[in-house]
Amino acid sequence: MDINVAVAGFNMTPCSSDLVTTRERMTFELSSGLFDDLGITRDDVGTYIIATNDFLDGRTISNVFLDAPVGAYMKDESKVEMDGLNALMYACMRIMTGQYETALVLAFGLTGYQVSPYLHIDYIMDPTYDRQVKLLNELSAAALQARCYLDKFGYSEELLDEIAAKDLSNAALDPYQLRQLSDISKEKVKGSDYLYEPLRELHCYPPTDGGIVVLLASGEKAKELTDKPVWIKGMGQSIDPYYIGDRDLSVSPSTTQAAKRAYDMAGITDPKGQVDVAEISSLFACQEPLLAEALGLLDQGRAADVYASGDTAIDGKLPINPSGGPLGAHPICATGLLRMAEAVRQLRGEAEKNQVAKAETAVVHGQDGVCAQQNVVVVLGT
Amino acid sequence: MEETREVQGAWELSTFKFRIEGDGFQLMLNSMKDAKLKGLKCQECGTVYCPAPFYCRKCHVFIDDEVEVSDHGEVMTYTIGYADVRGEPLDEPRVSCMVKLDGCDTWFMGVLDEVEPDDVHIGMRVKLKWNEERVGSLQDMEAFIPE
Amino acid sequence: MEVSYMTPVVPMDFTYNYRVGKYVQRYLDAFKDKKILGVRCPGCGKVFVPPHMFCGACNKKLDDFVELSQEGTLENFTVGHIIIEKGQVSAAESPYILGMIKLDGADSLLLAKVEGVSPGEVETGIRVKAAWKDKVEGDFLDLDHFEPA
Amino acid sequence: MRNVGIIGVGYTPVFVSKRKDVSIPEMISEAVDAAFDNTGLTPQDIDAITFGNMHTFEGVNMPHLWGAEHIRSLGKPVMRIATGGTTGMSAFQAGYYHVASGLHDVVMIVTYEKHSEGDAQVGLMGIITPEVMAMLASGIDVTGGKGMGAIGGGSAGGISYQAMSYLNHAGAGIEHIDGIAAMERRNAAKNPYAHLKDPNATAETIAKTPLVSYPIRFGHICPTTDGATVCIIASEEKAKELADKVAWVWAVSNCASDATTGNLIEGLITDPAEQMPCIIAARQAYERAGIKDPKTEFDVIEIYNGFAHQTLMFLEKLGVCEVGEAHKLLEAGELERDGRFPTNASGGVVSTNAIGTSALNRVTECALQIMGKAEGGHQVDKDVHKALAHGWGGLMQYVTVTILGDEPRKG
Repeated sequence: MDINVAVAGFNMTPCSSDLVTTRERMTFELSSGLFDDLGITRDDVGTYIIATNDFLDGRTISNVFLDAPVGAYMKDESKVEMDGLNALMYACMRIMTGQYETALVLAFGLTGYQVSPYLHIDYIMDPTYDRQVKLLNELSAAALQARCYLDKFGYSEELLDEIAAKDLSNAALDPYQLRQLSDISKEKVKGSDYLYEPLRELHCYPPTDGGIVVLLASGEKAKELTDKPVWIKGMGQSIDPYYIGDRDLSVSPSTTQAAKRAYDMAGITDPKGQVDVAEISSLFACQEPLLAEALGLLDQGRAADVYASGDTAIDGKLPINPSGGPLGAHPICATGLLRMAEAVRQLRGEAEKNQVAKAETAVVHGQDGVCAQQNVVVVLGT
Repeated sequence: MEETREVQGAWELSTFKFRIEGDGFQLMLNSMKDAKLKGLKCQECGTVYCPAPFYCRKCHVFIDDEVEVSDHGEVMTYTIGYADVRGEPLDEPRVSCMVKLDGCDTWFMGVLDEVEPDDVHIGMRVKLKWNEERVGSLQDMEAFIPE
Repeated sequence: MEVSYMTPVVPMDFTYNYRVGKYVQRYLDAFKDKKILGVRCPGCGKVFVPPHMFCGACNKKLDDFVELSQEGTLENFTVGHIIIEKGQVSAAESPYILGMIKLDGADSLLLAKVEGVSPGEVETGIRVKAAWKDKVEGDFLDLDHFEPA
Repeated sequence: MRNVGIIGVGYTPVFVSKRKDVSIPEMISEAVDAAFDNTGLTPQDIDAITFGNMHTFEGVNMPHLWGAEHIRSLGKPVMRIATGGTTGMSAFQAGYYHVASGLHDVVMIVTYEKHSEGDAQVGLMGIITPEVMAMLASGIDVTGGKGMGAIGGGSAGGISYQAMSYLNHAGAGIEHIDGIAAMERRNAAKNPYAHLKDPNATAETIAKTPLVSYPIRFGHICPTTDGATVCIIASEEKAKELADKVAWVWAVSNCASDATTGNLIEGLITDPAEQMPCIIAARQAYERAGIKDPKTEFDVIEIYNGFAHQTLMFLEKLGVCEVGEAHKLLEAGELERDGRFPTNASGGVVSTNAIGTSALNRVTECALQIMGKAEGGHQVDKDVHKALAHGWGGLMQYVTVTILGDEPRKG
C-alpha cells in the first residue's frame, strides 16, 4: 500500500525531570518553533491531533487549553488519548483520505514534576478488582514480566544490566535524553537498588517531563517543505488481554500483530535483513529484547548472546535504541513520538553521536497499558 | 436486575503539583490596586486581552504590549441566579453578567449590583465599583453597577 | 523575559463509586465459604480466575463458574523492596513476595501475596496453598495470602 | 477518498440513571452484543475499533484496556478518542478516517458513559480545577456572591450566559426554551433508548420546573445517564456485501475555538453564543458533502443539546434556518416528527446524556432514520434522504458535524 505521507519536520524539548514551564507555554513554543523551522504559519496546517492524558494533566478534556497554543484556534482538532504514535497514525489516515495536505501532532507528558508517572498505570487498572486487591502497580507488574522473560529462556539478571548499560550509555550521548550518566557500566547498573526483583532502579525509566510536535505532509507537500522527507511506509497496532494472569508475559502477541500489519504495508518480509535501526518503547530493560523478538528483529532465546556480542549497539549489526530509548527519558504519551523523532534523525543522518552506519529503514514502537498491553508499530524509510 | 456491590476509587488531584501561567493575570491584579485594569495587546492584529494570555490566539505570536482598558463597558449577556453552585436555592435572586469593557476585546464575568433584575438588559452600560481598600485581589472589584 | 507561574494546590481528590458487576460479585460471595471460583470458557475450555465475562481468544461469554482447588504452583514472583502509595515510592519495611499462582484446575494465574517462605529462598515451582483471614466476610482481602503447602 | 457507510447500530437495552447490576465493561458489552445481533456480524468481521468516553467521570484511564475482551478487540487495532462532549462523534470520525483512508474495511465505534459511578459536576469542574484554585487564591468568590468571577448559577452559569445571549440575538423568549424542551421529552417517550421521557410534556409543564439561573430551568437541563452505544461502519464494497440498509457518510468536519469560558485567568474572545466553530464546521461539511442549501436539503436533524435552548441556537448556527427563525419553526410545529424539519426525534441530549455516547447517538439516530429502523414509534413520517448530525463539547468550544445520505456520495 502506498501511503505517500512523510514526516516533514518535528520539534522536541530536551527531556527533564523538572521542565519549568506550563502545558500551554511548552505547546506554544513547540509548535511556533516548528513553524519557524519550516517557514510556515498555523494557517498552513490542515488538521491537528493531540495526544495527552487527562489523568496525568490533572484535567478533564485536557486538550481544551491546548488548541489555541498549538495553533488550532478555529481549526480542526481531535485528541487521541494514548501514546503519541497512535496520534501520528490517525494524522496519517487523515492525510491519506486526501482531505488534508498537512497534519500537526502534539504529545507531551509532565510526569517528572507535575504528577507521579506510576499513577498513570494505577488509573488504568480495573477499579473493581486490581485497585481493590492493591497488589499490582506499574513496577511490580514490570518485575513479574521481567522474571517471566528471564526464566523462560534461562537468562540471568545480568542480561538486564547489560541492556540498561547499553541504553544508558547511548542516552548519555543524546542531548534530548534526561538521564545523562557518566561512566555507565553493567556494574554500575547492578549497583543500583532493587525496586521489585529482578528490576533495579536503572532497569526502569525515569519520571520525565518532555514534549514533541511533528508535522506530517502528503508526498507533494512534504517535498515542498523539506529536502529530507522521511516516509511513513507502514503502520499497525494491536491489543492483548487485560489481566496479566491471562497473558504469557514473556511474549507480546499484539506487538507481533502490529508489526505484521506495518511490515505488510511496507513490503518488509525479512525484518532482520531489511530493518537498519529500531527505536522501541521499552520502559523497562526486560522489554527491549522481548519487544524486539515480537518485532521479528531478534530470534527468541538468543538475547544473551546478541547483547553480549554488541550487535544491538550503535555500531552493531542491528542497532536497537541507539538513542538510549525510554530508559533515557519517558514523558508518558510523547515517548512513541520521541522514538519516531530519533528514528527520523537517524534516517536523515542527523543523529550526531548516536548516528548508526546505515539507516534507510527504521522501525518505531510505542506502547500503552500494563506490561505493554497495547502496541503500535510504524515503519519509516528514506 | 440484581444489584452488585459498590467499591471506591479516587483520582488523586491532591498529589499534583500544577504550574499555570500567571503573568497576564498578575499584571491585571497589580493594576487593580490603582483601580485600573491592564491587559496586553497583540502587536499584529490589535486584539486586546484582559487578563491576558502570553500569546495571541489568532496570530500565534508572543505578546507583551501593555495597555490599560476602561472600567466602563457594556453588558453582553447576563443571568439571574436562583440556586448556588450546589443547586441549593438562594435567598434572593442574584444578577451576574458578562461585560465587554471599553478598549478590551475579551469579556469579564461579574456580579451586577444596584439594579433590579427586571431592569437588566443586554447592551446596558455599566462600570466597575471598586473597593475602597484595594490589595491586588479579585475582591478589589466589588461589582458592576449601572453607569 | 522572566516568567512567573502560579502553583495552585487542589485540596481534594475526586472520588468514585464502582459497581463490581456480576463476576466479581460471585467471586467475592464465594469467599464467604472460603471458596475460590473460576469461570470456564465453553470454547477453549480454559478456566480463568478471577472470573470475568469474556474469553478474549474465543470471544465467548463465560458463565460456567467452577470451584478451584485451594492449592497450586507458584509460576512467577517478584520480591518487593518498595511500596508505592498514591504514586509515591518509599522503601518497604522488609522485602515481601508477590506471586502469580496457578491454582489446580485453573489456566490463568492468580496474583497474591506469598508468605511463610523467605524472600531469599522463594523459587518458582513450589507448591502453595491459600491462607484465609480468620473471619471471612466476602471481601477482597479475605484471601489473605498463599503459603507453602 | 473511499465512501463509508453505517451498517449497524447497537445500544444498551436501557439508558437510565444507575446501572447497579453491571460493571463498566459489562455494560459496554451489552451494546457490542446488540450491534452484532442487529447486523449478523461477528467479531471476526471487525478490522479495527475506535473507542470513546469521558474517563474522568468514572476515574478509569484508557478504559478500553480494561474492557479489551468485553469489546471483542483482541488482536485488533483500537484507538481511544476523548474530546469532551463531542467524544462520541470524534470517535465516529476517527472510525470514518480508518475506512476512508483505505486502511481498514469494517470498523466498530464503541462509546459509553456510566455517570452513576462518579460525580458529573465534579468531573466537569475537573476541566479547570487548577485555574479555579488559582482564582480562589486570588480572591475570587466562586459562589458568585460578590465581585469578579460570578459564574452565575453554578454549572449552569456559563450556559445561562449563552442562553441569554442567544435569546437576545434571536428575539426569542424563555417560553421557546420551555417549548423545545417539552417537544424533546415527548419525542423521548417514543424512543426506547431515551432516559427522561414524558409523553405529556408541554411548555407549561416545563415552565413549572424551578429556575436555576434565568433563563435556564431544571426542565431545560440534561440528565446524567448510564449507557453505551456501538456503531459499525464499512467501506462501500463491504457495506453493500454486509448490509441491506446502509446510511452513507457524506461528510465529517470538526472545529475548535478558545476555551476560556469559566476561566478568569485568561480572557475569552468569543461570545458563548457565537459558536463560530459550528459555523465553520458546518460550512466545511456542506462543501465536502455538496450540500447547496442546508435550509431545504435535510430530512432529519439531530442536535447536541445538553441544554434545551441549544437546539434552537445550533439550528441557526448550522444554517438550517436564519438567525431568529428557529423559535418560529418550533411554534409552527415544523421541528416535530411530522414537521418539515424533524429535529431530535430521538429526544436529544436534553433527554438522554451518557456523555461518551451523546454525540455518537446524534449520528446513529440519523442513520437509523435513514434506514427506517428507528424503534418505538420515533421514526419520522417521511422518507429520509439526507440527515445532519451535530456534536458539541469541550469547554463550550468544540463542534463536530456529520452528514449522512441514503445513497453513496458521488464524486
